[in-house]
Amino acid sequence: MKIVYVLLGLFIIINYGLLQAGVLRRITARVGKRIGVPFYQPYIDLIKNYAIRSQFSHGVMFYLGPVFRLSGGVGIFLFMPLIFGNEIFSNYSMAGDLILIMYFMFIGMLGMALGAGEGGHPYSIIGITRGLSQFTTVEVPFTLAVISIAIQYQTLSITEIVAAQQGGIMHWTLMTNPLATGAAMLSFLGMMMYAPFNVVNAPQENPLGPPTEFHGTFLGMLQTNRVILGVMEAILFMNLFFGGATNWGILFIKAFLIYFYPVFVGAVFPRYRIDQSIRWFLYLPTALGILAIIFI
Amino acid sequence: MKEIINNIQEKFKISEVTEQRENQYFISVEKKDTIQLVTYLKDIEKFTNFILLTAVDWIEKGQFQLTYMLNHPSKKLDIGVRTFIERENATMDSAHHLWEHVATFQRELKEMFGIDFPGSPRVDEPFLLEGWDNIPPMRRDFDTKKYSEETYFPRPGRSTNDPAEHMKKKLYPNE
Amino acid sequence: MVGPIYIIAISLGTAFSLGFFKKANRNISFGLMFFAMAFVTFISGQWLYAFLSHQQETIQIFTAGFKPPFSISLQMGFHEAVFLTMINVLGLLSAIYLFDHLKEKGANMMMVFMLLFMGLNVVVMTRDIFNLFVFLEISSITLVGLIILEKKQDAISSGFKYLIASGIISQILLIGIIAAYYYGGSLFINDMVDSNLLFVKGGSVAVFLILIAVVLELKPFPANGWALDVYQSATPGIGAIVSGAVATTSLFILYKLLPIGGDAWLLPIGITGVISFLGSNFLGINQKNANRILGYSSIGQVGLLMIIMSLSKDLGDKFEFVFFSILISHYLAKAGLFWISGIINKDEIGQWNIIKNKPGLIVLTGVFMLTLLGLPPFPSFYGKWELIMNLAHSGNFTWIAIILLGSFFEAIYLLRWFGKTLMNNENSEELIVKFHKIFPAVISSFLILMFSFLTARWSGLMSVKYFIPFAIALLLFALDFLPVFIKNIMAIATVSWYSYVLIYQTYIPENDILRIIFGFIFLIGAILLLFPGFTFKGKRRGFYPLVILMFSGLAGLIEARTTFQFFFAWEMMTLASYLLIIRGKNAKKTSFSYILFSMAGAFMMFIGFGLAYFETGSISLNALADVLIYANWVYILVAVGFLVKIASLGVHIWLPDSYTEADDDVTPMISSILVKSGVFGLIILMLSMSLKNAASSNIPYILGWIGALSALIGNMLAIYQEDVKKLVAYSSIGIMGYILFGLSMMSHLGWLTAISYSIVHFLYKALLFLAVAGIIYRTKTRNIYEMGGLIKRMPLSFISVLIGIITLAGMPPLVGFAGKWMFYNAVILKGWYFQGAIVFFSGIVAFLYCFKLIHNIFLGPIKDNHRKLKETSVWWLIPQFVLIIGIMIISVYPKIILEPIGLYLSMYFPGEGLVWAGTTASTSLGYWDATQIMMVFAGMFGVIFIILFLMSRKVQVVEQFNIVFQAERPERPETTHYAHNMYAPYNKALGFLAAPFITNSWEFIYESFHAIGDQIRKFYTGNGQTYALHIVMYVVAFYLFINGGF
Amino acid sequence: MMEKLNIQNIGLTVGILVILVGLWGLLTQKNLIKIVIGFALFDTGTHILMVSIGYIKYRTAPILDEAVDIRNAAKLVVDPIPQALVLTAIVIGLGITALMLSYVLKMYQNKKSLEINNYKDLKW
Amino acid sequence: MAEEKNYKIIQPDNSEENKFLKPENYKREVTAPDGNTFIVDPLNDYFCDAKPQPHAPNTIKVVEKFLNWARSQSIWVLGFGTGCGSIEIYPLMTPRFDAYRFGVQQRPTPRQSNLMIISGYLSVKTLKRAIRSYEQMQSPKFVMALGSCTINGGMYWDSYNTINRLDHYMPVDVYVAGCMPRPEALLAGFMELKKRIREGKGEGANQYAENFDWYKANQKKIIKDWNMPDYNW
Repeated sequence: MKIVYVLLGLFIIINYGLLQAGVLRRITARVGKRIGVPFYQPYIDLIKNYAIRSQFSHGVMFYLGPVFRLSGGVGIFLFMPLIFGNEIFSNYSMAGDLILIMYFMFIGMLGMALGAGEGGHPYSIIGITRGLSQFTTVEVPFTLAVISIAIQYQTLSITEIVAAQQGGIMHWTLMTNPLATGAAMLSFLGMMMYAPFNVVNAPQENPLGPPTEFHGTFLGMLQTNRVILGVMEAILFMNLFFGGATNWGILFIKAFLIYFYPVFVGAVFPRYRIDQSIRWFLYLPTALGILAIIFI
Repeated sequence: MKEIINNIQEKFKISEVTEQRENQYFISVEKKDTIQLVTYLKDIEKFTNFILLTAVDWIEKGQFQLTYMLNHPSKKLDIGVRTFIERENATMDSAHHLWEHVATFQRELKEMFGIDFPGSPRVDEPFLLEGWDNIPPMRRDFDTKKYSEETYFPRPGRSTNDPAEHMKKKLYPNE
Repeated sequence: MVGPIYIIAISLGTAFSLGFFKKANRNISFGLMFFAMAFVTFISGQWLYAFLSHQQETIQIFTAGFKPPFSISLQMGFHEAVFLTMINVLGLLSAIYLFDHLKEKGANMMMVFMLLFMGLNVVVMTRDIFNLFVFLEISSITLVGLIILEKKQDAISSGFKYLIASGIISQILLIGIIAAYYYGGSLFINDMVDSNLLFVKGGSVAVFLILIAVVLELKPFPANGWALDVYQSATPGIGAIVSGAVATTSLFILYKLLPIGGDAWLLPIGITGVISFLGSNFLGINQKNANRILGYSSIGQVGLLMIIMSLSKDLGDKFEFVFFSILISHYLAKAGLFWISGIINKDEIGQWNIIKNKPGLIVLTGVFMLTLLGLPPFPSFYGKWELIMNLAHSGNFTWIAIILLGSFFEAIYLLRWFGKTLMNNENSEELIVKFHKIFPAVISSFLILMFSFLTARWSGLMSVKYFIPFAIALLLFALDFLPVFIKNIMAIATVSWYSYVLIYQTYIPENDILRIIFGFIFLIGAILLLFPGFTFKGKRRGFYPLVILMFSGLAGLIEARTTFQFFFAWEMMTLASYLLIIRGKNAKKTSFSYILFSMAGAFMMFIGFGLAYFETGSISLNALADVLIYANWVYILVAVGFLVKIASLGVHIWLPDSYTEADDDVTPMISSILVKSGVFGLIILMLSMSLKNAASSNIPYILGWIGALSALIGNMLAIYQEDVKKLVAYSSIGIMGYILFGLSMMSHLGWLTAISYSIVHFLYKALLFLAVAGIIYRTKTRNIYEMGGLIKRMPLSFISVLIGIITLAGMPPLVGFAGKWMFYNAVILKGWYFQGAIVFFSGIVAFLYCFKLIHNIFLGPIKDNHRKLKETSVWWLIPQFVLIIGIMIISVYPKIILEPIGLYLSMYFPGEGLVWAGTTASTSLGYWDATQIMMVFAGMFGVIFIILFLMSRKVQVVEQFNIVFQAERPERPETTHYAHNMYAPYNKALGFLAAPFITNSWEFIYESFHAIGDQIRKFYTGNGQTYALHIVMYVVAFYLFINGGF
Repeated sequence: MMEKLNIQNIGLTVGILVILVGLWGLLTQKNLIKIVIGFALFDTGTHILMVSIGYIKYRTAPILDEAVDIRNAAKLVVDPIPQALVLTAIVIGLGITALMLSYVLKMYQNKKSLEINNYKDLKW
Repeated sequence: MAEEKNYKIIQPDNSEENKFLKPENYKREVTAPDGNTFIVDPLNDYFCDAKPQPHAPNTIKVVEKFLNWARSQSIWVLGFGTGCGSIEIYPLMTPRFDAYRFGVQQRPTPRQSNLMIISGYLSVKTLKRAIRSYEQMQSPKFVMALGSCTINGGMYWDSYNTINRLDHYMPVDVYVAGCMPRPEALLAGFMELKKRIREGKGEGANQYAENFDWYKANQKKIIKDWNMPDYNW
């Protein structure tokens, strides 16, 4: 029975993510005074990619890489409680806590890295090395923030963290621990890999980075993962810092707003070089994280 | 400028001096003196800027004419050194040791005219004509139209007009 | 019994009768001399036997029928017998060694040779001081005579210096004797002792002159340039005599005459010894000439023995044991080294690699050098242990520090020398070893081994079972001619038997979780890691005995219940692993730094144990818990020893190169097993000290920081490595820092993390190194950028590495995540947030090198020369897959290891641990259900895979260069593989963290030592006169010191 | 003053002076032969010292002949032990000096030099 | 560490087919780590030498129609500029023309692109790259050709080095005439292309696969140093 609910949740999340992506692209277009794609464009792209007729593979890991990647994304979904107080949409969150989710993100990265690696394109590997390098420091402020809220709530269970934030906006971590929220939200920019931190797959200088060789179904899976992962990371931050959600409506709104924030920043800022962005996360965001631990 | 020409004439056997403009001269020398003269111009007369190296196919004479264009940056003077080389098995001494980018021009001449510059770096590498197995296309005995028609599937029905005539006819059909 | 007087009679008689022989009869004359010496040796041996079997009392022999002081008297007691036997055995062996010399030079030289030993014998026996002087003169004249007969040019000038110096010394002695007679009225030593000469008016001057002469005879630093020149220039055979017989005799003179000075002289003698010991060993560091090094070492050792003599009161009844075990070690080993030096006949130690192809000579050299260093199982080890422990017992920590410092200096040059001996030999010069030259060295090494056993028994510290591994190692050594395959089977069988006995029969019934775990890691791991040995061809000489020694050392660590057993096992393991590492082709330099750091660490540990013994008076390991006053010191000192082994930040520089240069199947052994000895030691230490001891509770905090920084720097360095083994090696530093951090948290969860991580690290690090080694086995290169695309050729190795790095990186669902999860909980519960964040950061940095490892080896385009590679040998794969199975089992069901460890730990840490409900583990912070995660992940992965498979069944498999290359055609795999200097941007951003400042600072220290030594030794000008001046100045300074002039 | 000026004290003083002269020669002279001479002086000084120590006022040499009655010998002769010792010491000193000289000979044969500074091949 | 050469170049014979072989592509005798030697042929060993296969459309008409609609609504253009037309493509993405409205996007890699725009004259050298990129795109794939140069050679009709008819080398779906066509014309071309795709006529990839030999022969007539297996996967 659980599986049915999980699949239902997954279905909702994918659809929500696709719509959100379309809307956000449209908003970004409006920032550039364009009309932009139709809001259903992500659906079409996805369908088209799954409908590509011919495919090739560089080898086993190339074939399995997208599977790993998607497993990573879906895994985060599976272990994340979506709606607070709702048994149905708590997924498999009883199997693990925040730490599990943090480390589950790596599975997807590993899959991507292996798949792209076997693809054999040098630009893929350049992208991967950049992504991993940037990721090392992106995680630092986030970790500090997580430690900070773990101290604050004396728990690592996401459900309990959400529970502790119930009762109005003043109970949100955003209000009770603004430093940690600040640190985490800055590292969120890096996680979502929009500008200024999108040198990983910088299309102009380095065609797409890691997924250069992926096409058709493989690409479709990567896109699916991107949709799920983006939404789930937004939901993770919502759960940790913005009071969670008690029903789907709040979830959609909060997730949208959280997701909107890196897109907005990305639409406005130019891109960092990779060594700049590696270092950037060790300055202000890490400082905030340290303060968050000191002043908890 | 005159002074320089005089200096040159004292030291080299100049067969012809043409004044193109007040600050642009062309002088002709024999093949064997050419590189020497160019070196002299660069080192003594300070024509330190190499502009181009080009060739003209004098098929009737059976000769290529090479022109080395040099520039004096501070005095704003140009000088062109011309020389004739045999068309058959055309070879010329390389001047890449004077300016590195001469090699590029020499590469091009090798590709387009088939003039060899022994010792010039990468002189055998084509810029454009990968896999070319005909005579070099810039030689005048190469019939490009015929080659194109034979090779590139001309689309039937295409007609070629003189643009001026054609536009006149189109725009003012009555005149 | 033959009276000792016959020693003189026979020697003299033979010596003079030798003169009658013609040149033609040299064989006969040599035979006669040899027979005489053998008989003399027999006499002394017979007496020694008599004394040893307690049948004999000390006897006095009166010449001329009068009692002393009216006539010369000889004494034959136990000590005399020992020394005589030593001297005469050396004489006999020297005679054999110098066989062709003596024959060539004829009866003259034989005569001088015999007289020299006769003189030494009498010097030992006599109780009359003037007689002593006379025979001392006779022996030095004969010695110089031997040198002049050598007719070596530089030996002659050094002999002249020797003559001047010994002339001055003998005159001083003579004046002293006269004065003693004048003031004391007797030349009989016993009377002199009894008469308290010191308190007679003017007697102190006499005593001073006599004793200073004796001290000068011992060639104290710095008034010893003359002796060093003789050591350097004389034929090594004579050097052996000087170092073995003459120095021993001089020591005995000091021993005999020291009572004249009484207690007041003990300290000056000790200080003289200290200056000699430290000074000459320090200067030895910079030496390159083999014989001169031996000279320095000889003088150093004599200094040590002088120290021991001066500390005889503190040592109490252990004095004889300590003194003789060190003396005999030195005497045998130094003589042996001189003999080997004579065989090799090369001045520069850099040229000693000529013996590279002579395993026998290498073994002999190794035995002698390690004996000098006091490593187990050689006799000096026990001597040093007793020395340090007894000094500690009486609180003489200054002396301990000095002795260990000097020993460390000695270790530096001896080990560097040993390393040079094993250097690759380019010139193909063939070394001819004559039987009569090697025979004495062989005998002496046998004697060393015999004494090893005897001293071990005598010390009473060792039970017989400790000799089993040595017996097995010796057996394997004896069977070295067998092919690898058989020896490998034997080694595996041995270790299996060992693990059966230890784990199954001992620990499991005792339910001793800690020992079960480490027994498992050490021994089962050993079995697994021995499998790749089957791939080696040929004989692999010397490998298996060392392996057995190393693993039995590790087993000994687990077994140890006393600090002695622990230290013994520790040193044995260190030694064996050093010798294993040094077998690698280019491992000479790095193994040197390994052993130096290890020895320094071991010495620290030694002092720590001593300090504990001083306070508690017990050598039981459990007694460490009772240390209170010096708890911090003991803790730090002992911990440093362990930190060296686990290569914590600051002392890590030995590790990467050692791992890299060791043999490919040795590397997994050290990296996954040997380093765990440090972890085990820390656990033992912390269990006994940190828990019950509030005094030292702040040290784990420092250790925690060290651990966190090690983790960061180790991982940071790993990502820039291009050598695949080095990469994994640096990652070991990181992981070890992680474990150290966990342990130093001193909480239930921290320890659970650390101990479980030790197991996991063992599994995956062995897995990674085996996989890597298997790949190197095929590709024959260690440069990671020269590999690539091997996934198609070696899919099984790929699986190993993949599993390994997933575990290393701590990704769920594999067991590495368990460590990370518990670690988080532990950090937050403990409150070490910032250290925790650093460790976490380093954990992510680990991704970088994990990816580098798997990508550069397996992914990307395959290189041309690897296109036809085969999967690696099955012997590399078997252990890998056993390890993979292990990882998978505990990944699915981590409870099987975590729960027992948790139960065990709750005995020590009653604080919060893991609570198990079904397969879910939880703490007050969070929860985690490995089994469920694994199932969910597997299900999800399967479903997604099936979806993909259904959607894209028809897939064209393409080749390596079917890539989008900006519409160009890739030309070469080398230019298409993005592998070399992969993390250049990261280096640009954070490369300063990987700057080699630690390596540089250690090198600076090392270089400074050399530079200082280089400056100091300049006062040995080589001028005999200056040396004479040194002697005079030394006497004056000594006098001022004695009389409080300073 | 005069009491101090007995033979024994003179012997002792002379002995010490000779020793010092010898030592001085040994340490300062650069010529090998002179060094040997210095050593010999040192040696001789010691011998003088020894003999002087054994001297007892108004007594004769410890040789049992007509002049010395064997029964009163102990009262008549000087302390015989230093005498015996000095004999031995002279022999040994002679041996050492001879050996030194032979060394000097060898060294001179090798390098044709008697300068001690030229024999510094081995150092450090 | 100095790199040791572990291979030996085998000089090719002077036959016609080796005439344009670069030294990098000579066969090599490579020494494996275990000492065995074998020969590596850079022309063939590095590449997959399978021929392209035509891919049948989905048998269910409705599904195929739906998918064709989706393909027409999501046209990903390979960012590959040739000739003077490439400058006309970029304004397409600006607010003035905003081709995104029609589902047109640019992709930097052929693997993910559906449409290749040949934006002007093609020299033989460029044609080689264009064909490689075209072959690296996955079916279904479309080609749009701009300007008279691609139609009949245009002003380069008698050039020794510029092709005259693109459709002899790759199947072209839509020609946009002009010299150069303006972005508006391109938009019109997109509309036309969409129409063709929706009608199920956008089967250029299959056409290429079916007539592969003919196309390849035409290509090889002028590209003499292809130096890899016929189809560049």
